[in-house]
Amino acid sequence: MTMANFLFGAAAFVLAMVALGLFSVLRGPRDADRMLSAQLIGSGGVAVLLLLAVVTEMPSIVDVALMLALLAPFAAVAFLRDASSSQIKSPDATDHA
Amino acid sequence: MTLAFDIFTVVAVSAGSFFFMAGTVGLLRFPDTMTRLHALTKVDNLGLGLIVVGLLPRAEGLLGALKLLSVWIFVQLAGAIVSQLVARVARREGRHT
Amino acid sequence: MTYVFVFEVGLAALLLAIAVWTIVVRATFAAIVFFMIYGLLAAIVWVRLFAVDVALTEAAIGGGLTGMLMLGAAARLREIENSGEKPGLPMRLAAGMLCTLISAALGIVVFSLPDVAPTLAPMAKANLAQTGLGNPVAAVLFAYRAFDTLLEKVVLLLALVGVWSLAPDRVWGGVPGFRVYAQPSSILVFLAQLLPPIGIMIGVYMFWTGASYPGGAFQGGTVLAAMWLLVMIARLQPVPAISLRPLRLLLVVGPVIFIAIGLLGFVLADAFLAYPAGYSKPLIIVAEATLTLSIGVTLGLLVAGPPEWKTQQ
Amino acid sequence: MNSATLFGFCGAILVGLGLFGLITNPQLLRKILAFNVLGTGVFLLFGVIARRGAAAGLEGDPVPQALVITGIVVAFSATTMAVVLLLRLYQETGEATISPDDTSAGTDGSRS
Repeated sequence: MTMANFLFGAAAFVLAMVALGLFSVLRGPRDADRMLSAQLIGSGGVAVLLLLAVVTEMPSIVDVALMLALLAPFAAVAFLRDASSSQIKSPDATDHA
Repeated sequence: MTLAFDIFTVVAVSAGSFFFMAGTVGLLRFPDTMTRLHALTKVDNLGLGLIVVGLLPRAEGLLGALKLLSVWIFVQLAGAIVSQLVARVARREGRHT
Repeated sequence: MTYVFVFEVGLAALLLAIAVWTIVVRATFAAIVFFMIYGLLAAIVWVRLFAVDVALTEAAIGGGLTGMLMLGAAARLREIENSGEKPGLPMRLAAGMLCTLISAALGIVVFSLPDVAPTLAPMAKANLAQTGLGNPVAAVLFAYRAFDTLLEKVVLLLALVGVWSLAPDRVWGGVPGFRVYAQPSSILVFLAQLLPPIGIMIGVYMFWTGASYPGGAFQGGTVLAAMWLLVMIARLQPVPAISLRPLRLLLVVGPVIFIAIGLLGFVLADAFLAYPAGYSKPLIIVAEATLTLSIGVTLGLLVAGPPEWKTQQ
Repeated sequence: MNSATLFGFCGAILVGLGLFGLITNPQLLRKILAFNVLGTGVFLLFGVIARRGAAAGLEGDPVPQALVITGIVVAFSATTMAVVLLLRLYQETGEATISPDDTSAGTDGSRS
């Protein structure tokens, strides 16, 4: 087995793990769990891209992985803003009442 | 020398892929949000980390290697901070319900 | 190489499965999470199609901005989630048949594409040296079809005008209703202080490297927009009122300089958006640098939404 | 079957799936998501044509690739515009859905 085949095999394996992770997005049960699954899948996507960058000898693919890694926390930050604003507003409302 | 590097790559990438599997299984099997956070950190730190380390010998020069490492650091940073934020929401929700 | 084939079939199957779930899953939140993952996998598909510039664009948009936009909208609509009834079974069957037919027709088209594909790649390659650029996609965007790119930036500005015009009259010129943390935790503030300097560096790198390698003004601008939104969401900087003059200046500086360079083409070269020989690369770099800035501000304000308050909250 | 054809079929199916979601889901936010799925399918078809046009040492025809980049930008700005319109509709009417019985609801003046 050549190195290229091994690295493609590894990428396919990580992709299969990503596919399994999708079931936890389906199941939840809470939105926080779904967000965690998305985070894990994002790391998987980054790993697949790095493997592809090395195996196809296209270093610019690393930039795509870099972009994904840099923007990885944004969805979670937006999600937790919405979770925290509803959480914080409700005690406020009872204070005023 | 090349053979030694190749063996190193195969071992590290395989180990990294194993931690991706461990993380995904953990995500699916662990009972609550807090324990699932634990699974996520395995993937970010060890899974992606070992794959990056395994690919280092095949990186394009020093700059390419630095780029690979910075991708890993970004993902770790995102994972650590998102875990903190999600844990806060999960704990608050757990107390309220 | 059968391993490659296994990988690609798996990738395609996964993309389709995620698309199905995005559409049929009941909870809106789950649908949005699936859609974000869909963007991630689409970026990998673009890499396999050897279109790294497109992969970068998809990663930048799908990875940061779309998620923020959609999650924000879903949070506002949470009270009426799952309202509205699905059309009846006959209607859904008819829609399914129609969509299957369309997919089948497109599939036949893909299958019967000519064996010798028409291509402009040799022409793009032959004239690449004249533009002074190394990245053929950048050459298409800024030299061969620069007019398209100019109009695309105008479309972005028009979309922003459209978004702003949806504000009620009494808050016109006020502050966008972008939702920020009520009490940002220390860890979030840490993230919002640490990430933007790195992000700005990567944004500049994206635009700079775009002349020779995959990357460019749009990818760089998207990173800048994401960093700005992060700083605002953690309340390190207030959301600015849209009537602010420096802000308006930033919005138009890129397109205005691009148009100015284009008009200069009438004088120094022989047509609109033609570059004088030997000066094309520096001119393109100047246009791209200002466009990166303008695109960043425009995208940030697009996600921030229409004004909702007259003054700073 | 080469990879370009494979992803071409993938794009063709995505167009159908997106259209199905656009027609059958009553919630407008989900319609916007479905429309984006459809759009990605169209872009992929473009990408396949670009990949098949590989020549002169380039791995793909850069012209369709540049068109797709422009397309993604325009699709994103249209999406933000649609989301904002939807939120405004919700503000005005308290609803953000289109149901099959909407025409009757509109004619009896229950909403304005």
